[in-house]
This record gives sequence, structure tokens and C-alpha cells, in this order.
Amino acid sequence: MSDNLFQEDPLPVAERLAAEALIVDVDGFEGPLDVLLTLSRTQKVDLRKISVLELARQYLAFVERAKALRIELAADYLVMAAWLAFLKSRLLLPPDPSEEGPSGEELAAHLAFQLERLQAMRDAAARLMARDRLGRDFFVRGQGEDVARIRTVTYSATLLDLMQGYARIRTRDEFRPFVMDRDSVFTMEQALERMRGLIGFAGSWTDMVSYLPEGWGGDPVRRRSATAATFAASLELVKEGHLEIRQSDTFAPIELRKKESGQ
Amino acid sequence: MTEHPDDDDTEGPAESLFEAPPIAEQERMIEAMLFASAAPVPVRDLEARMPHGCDAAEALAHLRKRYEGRGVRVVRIGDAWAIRTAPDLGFLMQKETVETRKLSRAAIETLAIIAYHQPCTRAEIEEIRGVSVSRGTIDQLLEMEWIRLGRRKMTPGRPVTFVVTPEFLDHFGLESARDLPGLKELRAAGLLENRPPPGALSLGQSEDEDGPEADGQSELFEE
Amino acid sequence: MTEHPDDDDTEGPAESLFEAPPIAEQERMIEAMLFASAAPVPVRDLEARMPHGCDAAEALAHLRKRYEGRGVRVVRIGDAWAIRTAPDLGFLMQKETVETRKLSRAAIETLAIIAYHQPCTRAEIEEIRGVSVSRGTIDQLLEMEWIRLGRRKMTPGRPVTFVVTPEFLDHFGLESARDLPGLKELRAAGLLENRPPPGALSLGQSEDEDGPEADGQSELFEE
Repeated sequence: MSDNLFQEDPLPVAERLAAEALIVDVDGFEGPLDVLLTLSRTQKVDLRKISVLELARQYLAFVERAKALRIELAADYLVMAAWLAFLKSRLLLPPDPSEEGPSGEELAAHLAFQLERLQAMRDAAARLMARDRLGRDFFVRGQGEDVARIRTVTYSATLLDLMQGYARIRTRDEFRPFVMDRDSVFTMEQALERMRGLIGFAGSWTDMVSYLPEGWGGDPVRRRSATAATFAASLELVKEGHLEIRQSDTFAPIELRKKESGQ
Repeated sequence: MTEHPDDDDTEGPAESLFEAPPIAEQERMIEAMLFASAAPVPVRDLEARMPHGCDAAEALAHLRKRYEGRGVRVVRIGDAWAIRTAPDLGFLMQKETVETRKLSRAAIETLAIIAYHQPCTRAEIEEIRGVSVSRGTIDQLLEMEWIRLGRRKMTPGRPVTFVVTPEFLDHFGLESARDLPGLKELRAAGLLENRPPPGALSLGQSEDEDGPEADGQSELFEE
Repeated sequence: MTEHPDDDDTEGPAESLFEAPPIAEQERMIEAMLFASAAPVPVRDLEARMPHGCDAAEALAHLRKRYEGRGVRVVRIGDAWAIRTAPDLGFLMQKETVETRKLSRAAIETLAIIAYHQPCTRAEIEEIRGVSVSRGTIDQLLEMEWIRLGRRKMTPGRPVTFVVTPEFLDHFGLESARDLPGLKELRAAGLLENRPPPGALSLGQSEDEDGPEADGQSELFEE
């Protein structure tokens, strides 16, 4: 019986124990490379002289045992196993000159490089963390005197700004034309005001022109504005029901009359 | 640890296992502790943190001497000690940033009115600008030292007046406010804007534009 | 710039109104500024705050020497300078010790890989570690401000790279990333090279690894 068992497992006892320990701990491993690195330590040699063939054998045994113990390994562990099985065959068989791709030795060398590099980084990390560290071994100034930031704002203005500013104010009168235009504008509001006071007297039809304010009949510009405003005001009063409006013909005088019936 | 054969410790061979560190070493300790502490440290606290047998007071005295005339000093604050920068180097603890901003239009116009009409009251400025002058604008110009208070006006209420300062003249490269060009010159130089500035009318400057002219420099324009 | 006949100011008659202060005085200034600041101060900031004509670099060299063996040291961190307590006196500072967050093994390894291989892509980290890097690990290191994004790599996909920060250097007491322990040996052993796997078969790292790589830290040595 025990003989049988022993034959099933070709690994030496120590290795078998190591593999079992690995399996128990499989969750603690950071992937297949991590496992390989751990396995490689059992060879007790410089990583540069490691036997990748031996390592592949160890890893495959590890995966086999995990299977036997019905431990589910993540997919990447199995991918690695497949790859290592391939690598193992490459390393064992004499090279086939017709075969494409890298040789087994090249692949093995790269794996050894990866392991060595990972180990090197782990060592480097350990050395880094072992350094004297700020806040633990050495310290910053406890009571920093903050540098006061003095922000001076300087305002810039040129003589030109000044002169233009002044000119802008002083010559506003010259811009009055824009405002003074309003002198020639008779607004509808003004016309309404005026009409409201006058329509009470408009018992009979009267030409609208007679309602134009005084002094607005001469200058054409002023007359136009006053006429338009008065006409608009008239329409407004018609709408309000105070006034009637009529025009006998196109371009004929527009006549207004107070609306009696409404009131 | 480091050794400091120099300094004043001519200590004999250690007589006890618990011999205190040499005074130079104690000085180093004090130095480090004072440096790293967020607040001044009392002597007894320093000593409590040092190895047995240390004399913090003596080490402090040494350290204090060492820093004499340096950029930082060991100072006593109450019954505690701290390291502080030397007071004469305070100017280094300031970082000046200069920011240049354009003077606001309100400020420029106010300044211009003061320059052309000085001495000029606030009411006069407002009358000429057609809008009220905010206190901030006047304050800003005062703060910049471009204007200052002039004599009070001999009118009812004796209002204060503003005049421009030598700094103003200096900044604008004028010998006197009289050197400011008149309107005609501005026009001749093509400095007058041809159109009312956008918003000038909408700002609601009202009708009170026709008040009596402030006297002062305005005669410059009556050429 | 200015001449410094020697440490002590044996100044001749001032040749210029704007003569820089004697070097001893500049040293005091640097001393005060570095003492006042908890964070490292870039040389150019020091110089900007000093009077015109000062030579911060030279004054720094003097100051650094002056503090050799003292309780505090003048240290260089990248292109900035700071004063830090001597590491052998850490035992005095329990009070000041700040509890740093415990980093996971993955985070520590990732940090080391970035430091030694920088600028370093995520794919490179994964290739070296043989496992994928969790987002949290990178985030944690970024948050601690020990790493930051570097330039994108000029390889297909233009992946982002990570580099270590001045805070990292400060924390580990390094003048620059060149001073990482064992860096030269690792480089000499070819362990910092980005060696592409032979053929297409690889241990599951991505395909876009085969561009013309600048091989990380090694370029730091090509002086």
C-alpha cells in the first residue's frame, strides 16, 4: 500500500512537503511567478544558475497535487502549468531545426531572468523600506514659520488712459446729438397725453394734422415724428373706444372724431 | 552613533555603564528636539527624553552659544526653548508677489477729474461724471497715493477736496497737473473717441450735466 | 555672479552699490529660510528671496558642511533643500512620530518597481510582478504623493507612465532617484532592462511591449 502511494509520487519527501505547504498557502501567493520564485528557493542556488527544467518539474508537481487535493487554482496557474509543460518538452527534446520560434534555452533564460528580476525588486523594496524614513527616523521642522505671502497689487494706468477717461467725460456733450435726436422725436406717449386732453373738444370730424403739437409742423423731420406719434396715439384711443377714425381715400387726410356712443 | 571628538568634551574613560553621552552629543539631541518640536519645549521635557544623566540645561547653553550670530537662534520662551529665525532676516520670510491690474474705469475717470479740476470735491466729481462715486474708488486712489486730501472748500458744508500727489505726477511723468493736455490738444492728437463708449448712455447719466462748471483747472479747456 | 574671496568677508571697497552680501551672510539667510520651512525649498525660490547677486548654491554648500555631524542636517531633495533631523536621533522623537499607513506588499513592490524603473507603465509593473496591478494600489501610492504620472510612453497606445515624486525622495531621505540603494548594481546586472520575452509566448503580459523602449532609470546614467 504505502509502496503504491510512494510510487505515485516521484518527488522526494522534502519537496513534497514544500509543495504541500505551498498549496495550503496558495491564496497567499501573488500569482504563478510568485510560486515559481518560492519553489526556486528549494534549489538553494543563485537564481542565475537555477535549473529551469527542475523548476518546471516542481511547478507541475505543485499543480498536480493541488488537483489531487481538489484545490481550485486560478486560471493563470494552469496557463503557467501548460506553458511550463511545453517548456519542459522543449528542453528535454533535441532541438528540431525546422521548428520556428525561440529555443527552449531562450525561453528558460527569460523565465530565469523574470524570476531574478522579481527577486531583485523585492530585495530593493525591502532595502527601500528599511531606510531611515521621514516621520519615523528623521523629522521635519516642527514649527514651520510660514513664509508670508505678500501680494502687492499694483494698478497700472497710463497717461493715455487718464486723458481718454477725461475726454470721454468732457465730450459727452458732443455725443448729445444722439440724445438730442430725441428733441426731434415726438413719442407716442407724448402724443397720447396731448390727444387725451384734446379729444374732448373733437365733436366733429377733424383732420389729424390739426392735432400736431405746435412747432412740429415746420421741420420735416419733426413733422414726420409728430405725425407718426399722433397717428399711433389715435389708433390707441380708437382701440380704447374714445375716438373714431376715418380716411376717405388713399393718402386722403385722416380724420378724427370723439366717439359719443361709448360714454 | 556619531562621534564628536572636537568640541569641549574632554571626557575621561567611561566610568559607568550608564555614563551620560558626551555634552556635544547632548547638544545634538537638544538641537534635533528643538528643531522637530511643534511648540517650545521645557527643559525638563528635553531632559526626560534624553538618556539618563544628561544635563539639558548645560547642553542648551552650549547650543545657544553655537547659534549666536547665525541665521537662527535658540531662544527662551517662558520656561521653554525653541529655535527661531534671526529677527534681522525676517524680510526673507516674506515672499512678495506683485500683481498688476488695470485700474478700473471708474477709478481712471475719477482720477482724471481730480487731476484736471483739482482741488475738487466729491460732489464735483459726481457732477462731472454724472454718476455717484463709490467710496471704494476714492479709497483706492488714496491708498495708491495718487490723490490726497486738499484744503476744504469755502462753500457751505466746507467739503473736503482732493488733489493729485507728487507720486501721481511721477507715475504719469508730469511736472505738474497743469501739464495735462487740454481738450483741443487731445482732439488734435486724435485721442478723443468718436463714439460714445458702449454703455455710456445706458448707465443712466442723468440730466444734471448742465450744472455750473467746477472752476479750478477747467479753464484749461476754455481756450 | 559675485565673487567670494573666502568665507569671511574681507570685503574691499564696494565696487557696486548692489554688491551681494558676503557669503557668510548668505549662508545665514539660507539657514533661516530652510529652518523656517517644513517643506523642501527649491534653490531658485531661495535665490529669489535673497538680495540680488546672491549665490544660493554656494551658500548651501557651505551651510551643508557646517551642519555635518550636527543634530540636524542640510539635505538635498531633488532640486530643493531642507533641514532634517539626524536619523540616529530618531529615538528622541517618539512624540513627533507620525503613524504612516501600512503599505501592502503589493504596494511596496509596485513602489519599488516604479522607483527603479521609472518612467514605468502599468504593463511593465505587471510584467515584473507577474500579476495584474490593482487600481487601489496605484491609487494609494498616488494619494500618498509618492508617485505621480510621468510622460506618456512613445509606444503604441501611448500608455501613461509613473514616476516617483520629491515627497518620495524626502520620505526615504534620497537626494534623487539615482541614489536609490543598489541601483547601480541592479543596472549592471541588467535587471532594470526591459527585456522582451523571446518569441510571442510570454507570461501573459500585453503585446504592445515591443516598441523601442527607453529603458527607464538606466538613462539616468547616460551622462
